[in-house]
Amino acid sequence: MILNQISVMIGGEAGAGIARSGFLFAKTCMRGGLHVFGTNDYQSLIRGGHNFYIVRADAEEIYSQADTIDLLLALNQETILLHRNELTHGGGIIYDGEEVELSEDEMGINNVRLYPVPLKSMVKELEARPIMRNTVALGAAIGLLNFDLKIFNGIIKDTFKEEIAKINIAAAKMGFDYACDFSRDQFIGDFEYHLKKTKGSRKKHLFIAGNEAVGLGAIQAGCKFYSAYPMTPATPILHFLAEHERDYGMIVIHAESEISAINMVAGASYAGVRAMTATSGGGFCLMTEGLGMTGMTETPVVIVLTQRTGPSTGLPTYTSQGDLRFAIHASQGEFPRVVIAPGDMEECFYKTMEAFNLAEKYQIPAIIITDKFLAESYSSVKSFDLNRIGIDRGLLSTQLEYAGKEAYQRHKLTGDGISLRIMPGTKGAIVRTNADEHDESGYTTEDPALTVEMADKRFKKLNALIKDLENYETTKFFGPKEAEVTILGWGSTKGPIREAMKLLNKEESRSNYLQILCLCPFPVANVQGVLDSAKLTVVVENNRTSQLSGLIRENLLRDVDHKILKYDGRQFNPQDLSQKIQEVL
Amino acid sequence: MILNQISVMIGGEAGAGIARSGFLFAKTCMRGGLHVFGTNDYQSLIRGGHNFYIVRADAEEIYSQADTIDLLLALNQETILLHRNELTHGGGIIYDGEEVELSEDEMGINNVRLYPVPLKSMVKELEARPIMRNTVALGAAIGLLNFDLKIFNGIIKDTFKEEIAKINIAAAKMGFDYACDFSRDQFIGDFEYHLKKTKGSRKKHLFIAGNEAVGLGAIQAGCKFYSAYPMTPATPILHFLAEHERDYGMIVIHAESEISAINMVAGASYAGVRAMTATSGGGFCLMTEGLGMTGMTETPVVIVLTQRTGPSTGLPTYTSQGDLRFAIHASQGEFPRVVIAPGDMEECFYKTMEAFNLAEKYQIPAIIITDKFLAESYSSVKSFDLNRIGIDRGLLSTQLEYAGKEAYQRHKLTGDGISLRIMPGTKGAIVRTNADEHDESGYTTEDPALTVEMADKRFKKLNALIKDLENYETTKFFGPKEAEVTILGWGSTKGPIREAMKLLNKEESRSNYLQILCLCPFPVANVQGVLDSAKLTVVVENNRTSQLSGLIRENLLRDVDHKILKYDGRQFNPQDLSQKIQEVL
Amino acid sequence: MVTLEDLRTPKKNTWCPGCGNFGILRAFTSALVQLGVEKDQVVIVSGIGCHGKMVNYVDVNGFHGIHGRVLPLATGIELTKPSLTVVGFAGDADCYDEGWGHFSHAIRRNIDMTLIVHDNMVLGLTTGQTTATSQKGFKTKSTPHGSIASPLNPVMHALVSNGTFVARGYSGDVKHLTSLIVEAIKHEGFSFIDVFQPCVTFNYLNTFDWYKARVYKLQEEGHDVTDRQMALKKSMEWGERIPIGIFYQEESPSYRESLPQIKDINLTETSIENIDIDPILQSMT
Amino acid sequence: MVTLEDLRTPKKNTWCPGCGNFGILRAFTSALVQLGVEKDQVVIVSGIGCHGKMVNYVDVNGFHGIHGRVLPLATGIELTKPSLTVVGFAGDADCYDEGWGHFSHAIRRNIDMTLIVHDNMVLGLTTGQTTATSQKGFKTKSTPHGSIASPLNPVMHALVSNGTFVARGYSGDVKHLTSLIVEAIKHEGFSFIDVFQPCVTFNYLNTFDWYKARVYKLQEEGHDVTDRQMALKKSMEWGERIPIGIFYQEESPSYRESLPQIKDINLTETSIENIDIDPILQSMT
Ligand SMILES: Cc1ncc(C[n+]2csc(CCOP(=O)(O)OP(=O)(O)O)c2C)c(N)n1
Ligand SMILES: Cc1ncc(C[n+]2csc(CCOP(=O)(O)OP(=O)(O)O)c2C)c(N)n1
Ligand code: SF4
Ligand code: SF4
Ligand SMILES: [Mg+2]
Ligand SMILES: [Mg+2]
Repeated sequence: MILNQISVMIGGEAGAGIARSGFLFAKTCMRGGLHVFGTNDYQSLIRGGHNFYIVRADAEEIYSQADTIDLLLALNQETILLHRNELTHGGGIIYDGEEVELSEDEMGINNVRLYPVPLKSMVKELEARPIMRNTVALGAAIGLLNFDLKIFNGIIKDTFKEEIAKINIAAAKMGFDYACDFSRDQFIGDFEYHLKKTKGSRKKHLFIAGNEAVGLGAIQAGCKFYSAYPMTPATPILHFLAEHERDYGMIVIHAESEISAINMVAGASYAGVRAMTATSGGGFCLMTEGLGMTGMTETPVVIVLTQRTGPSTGLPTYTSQGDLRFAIHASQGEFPRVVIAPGDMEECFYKTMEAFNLAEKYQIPAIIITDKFLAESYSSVKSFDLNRIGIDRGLLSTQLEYAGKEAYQRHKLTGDGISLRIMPGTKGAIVRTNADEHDESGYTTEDPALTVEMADKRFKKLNALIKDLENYETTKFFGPKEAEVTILGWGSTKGPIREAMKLLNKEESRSNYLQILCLCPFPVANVQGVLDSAKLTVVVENNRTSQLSGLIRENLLRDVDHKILKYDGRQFNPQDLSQKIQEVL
Repeated sequence: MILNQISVMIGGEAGAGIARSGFLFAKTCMRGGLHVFGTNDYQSLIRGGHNFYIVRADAEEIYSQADTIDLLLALNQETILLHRNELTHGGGIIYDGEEVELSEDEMGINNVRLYPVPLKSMVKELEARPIMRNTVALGAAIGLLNFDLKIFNGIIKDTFKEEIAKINIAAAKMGFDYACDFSRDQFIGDFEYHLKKTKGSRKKHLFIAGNEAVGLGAIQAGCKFYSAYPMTPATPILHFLAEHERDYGMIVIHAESEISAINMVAGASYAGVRAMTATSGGGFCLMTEGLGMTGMTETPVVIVLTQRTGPSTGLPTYTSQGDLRFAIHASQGEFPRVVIAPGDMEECFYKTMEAFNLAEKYQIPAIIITDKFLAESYSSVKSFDLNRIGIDRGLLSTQLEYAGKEAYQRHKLTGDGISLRIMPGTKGAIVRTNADEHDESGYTTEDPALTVEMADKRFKKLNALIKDLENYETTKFFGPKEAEVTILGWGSTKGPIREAMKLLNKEESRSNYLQILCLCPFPVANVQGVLDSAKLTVVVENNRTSQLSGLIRENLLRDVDHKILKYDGRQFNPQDLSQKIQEVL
Repeated sequence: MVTLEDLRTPKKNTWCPGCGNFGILRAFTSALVQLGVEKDQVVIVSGIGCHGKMVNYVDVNGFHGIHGRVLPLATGIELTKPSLTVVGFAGDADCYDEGWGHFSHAIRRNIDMTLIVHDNMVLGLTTGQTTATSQKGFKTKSTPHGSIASPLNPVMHALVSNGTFVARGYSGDVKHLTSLIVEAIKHEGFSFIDVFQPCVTFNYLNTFDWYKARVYKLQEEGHDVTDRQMALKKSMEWGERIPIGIFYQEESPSYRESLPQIKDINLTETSIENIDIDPILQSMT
Repeated sequence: MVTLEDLRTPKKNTWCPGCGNFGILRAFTSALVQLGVEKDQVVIVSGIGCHGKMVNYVDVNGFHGIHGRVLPLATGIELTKPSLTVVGFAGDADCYDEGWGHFSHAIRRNIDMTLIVHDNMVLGLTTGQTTATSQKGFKTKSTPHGSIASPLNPVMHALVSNGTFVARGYSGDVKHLTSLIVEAIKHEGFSFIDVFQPCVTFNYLNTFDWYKARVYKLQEEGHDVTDRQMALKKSMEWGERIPIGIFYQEESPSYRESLPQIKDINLTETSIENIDIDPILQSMT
């Protein structure tokens, strides 16, 4: 028996509620005390096509999906045809036996258990909508896995309104009973995988997606203005914040374009509140001019760049890490910025909070760079420590009256380049800023000496920022100090890399891993330190040109030994990745 | 006597015709057989403020302005106050003695000759517009320099309509006579600098600005569609092409925005003609999304990025090289492009022609990166060799009927990644392209394997391009093979660097210089070769972070020894630059 | 002469069953058949959204561009190669939100093309958010408390931008829409058709039933298409009765006709070898 | 209470002598004085162009933004801090070309701000090219053979976008313009004033004389500002007689008023310490 260690896939057409089912199942596992990771794969269409959701649950901590499927909930035949080769030996398929006929033979794989359940008929019997087939299948799965239906029912109750909850509970019970009934002799007895509620209940755990964690981080950081234009995979942040805007005194605007969004956000920040926007590549293109304006006017903003597969519209619903250099160099001219890449859901939360602090302390734009895989995957995480990141608004005065002796100057030249920021509307002060080069008071200038002084002022802030970043986690190191190979990565590859390390380091300490969280300014010393003691280095990236390697070359004047790159729009799978790493050893 | 070697500045308010006067004077020198370089300095305003134009003329070949002024034509007192320290010993000032009172004492510099001319009165006498004071001053200058007024008159006749020409000629004669009259005892005899028509007449020479050379290159290359939105310093290209559109069967559209411009250009190119746009930083921001679309759809376009001082609106009328990295990395995802930086007017012409060839041969976007200094400065150049760059449209069929056996596929996978391009409207073929990832026929795909194949296809073209670039001048080497210092630069610094080299290498071979013309893909081998044999390297750039050094670090894993950076919006001056280089020796 | 069969592509259609887009697809292909054009002489341009998939479903030349940029892209094609029939397909977010900056400009230039907007009053492909044409109070995930802004009236804006062919169709009436598209393509100059296109998945308000109960045909009520003032008045009607059909049409030279250098030629067919720039060079000596 | 003297800045004015912008500057500062506002409670936002220099010449809070983005920038400020008086200054190219995509949207949202467009029908600061409002046939360096497109009528578009305060001024009549600005700032919701602003350097056609001979005041001819249909009709007048004044005005809740979370507060004054996200966290367990 394999207890509390499973990878479940739910697959079917778009519009069939696949993601929702995956979500419910995953949460059930989490409430059962397990670690969970959930990720979805969907196409750029609304109905039809092929969608799937992978839930992995484990008693141990897990960081990503697995390569293989132990239990497949197939809502149509296509799902089985597409994924049968991913099934583990001894894995099973729950499917509608009255709609789809399958023999193990036909399946072409040994040792796969087939568990036909009359999904459609049951839904009919219930007089429910066809979408409820999912719930029946989930119930059957819970039965098959010998798991606890009560937990599932509780989640249903928490998620849906009463009426809908009732019908779902009935549907799940139907599937569950079917599996259990049958089970004594065929279903459960037959299936190796079992789930069991563990003692170490994960009460304090959250099941959260990267996008939600970013949104939550923004709320907690006191973001009061969010403006965006929908763009996959950043849109869920808009939805999340719009849902909560009234409870948190925030303005959320669905703007007419990304150009509008970034400018609204700049206006809000100038007025004195924390402000954010989020988008993906095409929208980020349209924001680049506004980005430069925030750099020039020293207006703190947070921009979330949620990458997807490019170039251009590319694969709108698939993942990529192709925009790193673009984020670092976007907009004309030179000005300091930070580019931060969280690697998991917790970092999405904490780093978003940090991004607001850094943006305000240095009066610069802060870019949080994520991607579809991180942004839309869910995982169970320890509930957030709400005191870990304090609020630091830097040199911002929230006084209603200006008390300075000299006339206020928004862009005053100072030792560290940081000028006092006050809000327009403060009595006794005029707050003037300017996208043209300007003097300390914000008046336009074309004077060469002042131009240099002002550029230097802005770059002094970079020096201060670089120093300050020593107090932040700009890199994280995982694994044994000494190892055969040192893996380098940034962003969402973290999960698969950590999983791959589990595999690699099972017997000996073969690998360690440096996660780079701050890509700009580049944490030269930290990376240098690790590279110096590395035996062999390999960069793992979801792009084609290995942009991180380029940054390492540029910043450290050294090359890495190997690159493992994936640019088909899909995230790395742990096993596959560990094999690729093994190959370079 | 200093013969045929002079630096003349004309200064006054905006709107006073300063640039025009400089242009006329420079052209007079050129027709007199001299080499000429002319550059203007103006603010972002239409009237008032302070403008100046520097004309340098020499019997030898020259590449930029000089650091100092030998003769100042001051149309107001401010000009004298601002520039008196730039005057050489023995230099002179022509000014309106009735309007401005100056003593040599007050001037605070020895040995400066004052040549008061009653400009205003003379214009009154002529009943001409005040702007004619320039022409009077020019006439006086020509007299003072003992130069030939007839040449000037010829240029006036070629430039203006009859009536305006007449009054200008009269005004010039008035100034000229005044200088000559007086001259016997005070003016000419007093002034060391003389100009004299040389035998080696520069009949075949053009007086041309960088922008005009780019525009001419586009016309000669067969560009049939140009769309742009005005933005200094790229606007003159729009003016130049609009002026000639009817003569050359070209469509020139002043679009409603840069977003519109780049998309129009993409449409025109898809339809089958060569197409171009030009802009500066802020407009380029707005084009980045369209740029990515051309990369994805393999639509050849030429984009001229005329840099000015950033970030953001910055100093709209001043120069900079701050957008290099942005040009290389703009737009999400990864796709091949070329970024070419001409360094002088001839290269503006030839490289623009080449850019069209490269864009079409590799079906990629080509970016020509210039800056205000190069784009708006004028120089005398040998008339262009119209046969040097042929037209190579690559794999484009202009047949009216498609003769292929199989159905036409716009994005056919081929050995070198280049697919046959045909024009929509070709009988028997359907030309389908797509900013989404697509299959060979241009239909949307989300398939992982095909995604990889298509990305590889696009990057195969990069390999082919890199190989092909060996046939192009991607770098140029100047100076002795062995030298104490090797200067590295790109773009418009070329002129000042070559002038600085003249100074440095007067006695011994102290410096040589590698100009990098192709910044992306980076000409690794060429640069490597030169760096390998360099004793000491210094990068000269008009930016703050030395973006070229970053590229060298990234591409060659080596650092340069020194950087000389200027980011006050002004170009380098030769003397100053040579001193800075000397300092690092 | 093209047939409906010829226009079909092998690409699987991924619109939701019952989506209003099917009506537009049918009307457009029928219009091409009626017009008797050759399929290789038609170019369609689309934005990004459910509507954008048109390029996958009609076997004519096609450029599936980026979100919001149908008009400039199509403008570049049309001017360069006037012999082509150029038709743009945009979404309401595509054209009235992201791409709004181009709308009045393409119209006032009177570019000789047809623009068909799939106006489902929602962002379809991004899973249902509010657009410029969404009704006040419309609730979506981006405006969970209901849309605050008053909806934009595209027909009025087209009229006010001096549109020379301004129409509205309804994808539930394919025959009528087909005839509109035929007229639009025949029209010399910019032809605009805003098409009511029910999004059966995300627009719970503006459904087929909703439209069926409301739309009526201008041309059946003797509307004078040459009276811009009346067209404006008609375009304001919104409520129990909503007009479809041609609001206004006028003959007026298209942009191209004011450009002597391209008036009657395809620029793609002019040679670019041996262009003589000598006259310009001469002026620079 | 602010005086004209208070509003002056040390910055040297660099507009061309005689430029129509001076009239707008005078009218705006006079309006502020008349309104009796405090100068530190006013924010002006400008685009890039000659008009954009307003931020240098009026000593109130100011954000000299980028070209074409006055409206979203001002929207962000207004919503965040409603106690401020927010006035945007845009150019015709700035607002009707580059920034056209924002115009109808800010209006239909009814953002509580004033937009003043320095409509000189030319790109001034880039040395005189054609804009959206340039007359047909207008010759500039970008259209040496004359502008082809029919000019855009901003007043009509504002009306059609459901503008709640739509006016046109003339910078040659400072007194009248001042009164318009006063009314516009007082108006709750989006106030739009298109101002005829002669560019004495580049617009050879629409000069002070040209306007003087044509403009007449709507309010002197008993125009009913509550009649949108009539306003539309008036806005079409172009020729011998061109109306200035308020075309249309209506009371209608501004965007902010539909947002209960900010209705009567400045978000800038709410504390951001110790925000309690526990309810959301709970929902995720
Ligand atoms: C610049 C940019 N922003 C956002 C998106 C994301 N996006 C894809 S489709 C779409 C809009 C869909 O709405 P609509 O244009 O009305 O088309 P529909 O799907 O309703 O046909 C958006 C915003 C994008 N592709 N590009
Ligand atoms: C994105 C962008 N494109 C172009 C420019 C160049 N530019 C500066 S001012 C200006 C337009 C000026 O015209 P208008 O807005 O009418 O203002 P005016 O000078 O007439 O007051 C332009 C296009 C810019 N600054 N930014
Ligand atoms: S989401 Fe709406 S518009 Fe898109 S295909 Fe489905 S029904 Fe049609
Ligand atoms: S160019 Fe025109 S708008 Fe600009 S300052 Fe001069 S007169 Fe005024
Ligand atoms: Mg839509
Ligand atoms: Mg203007």
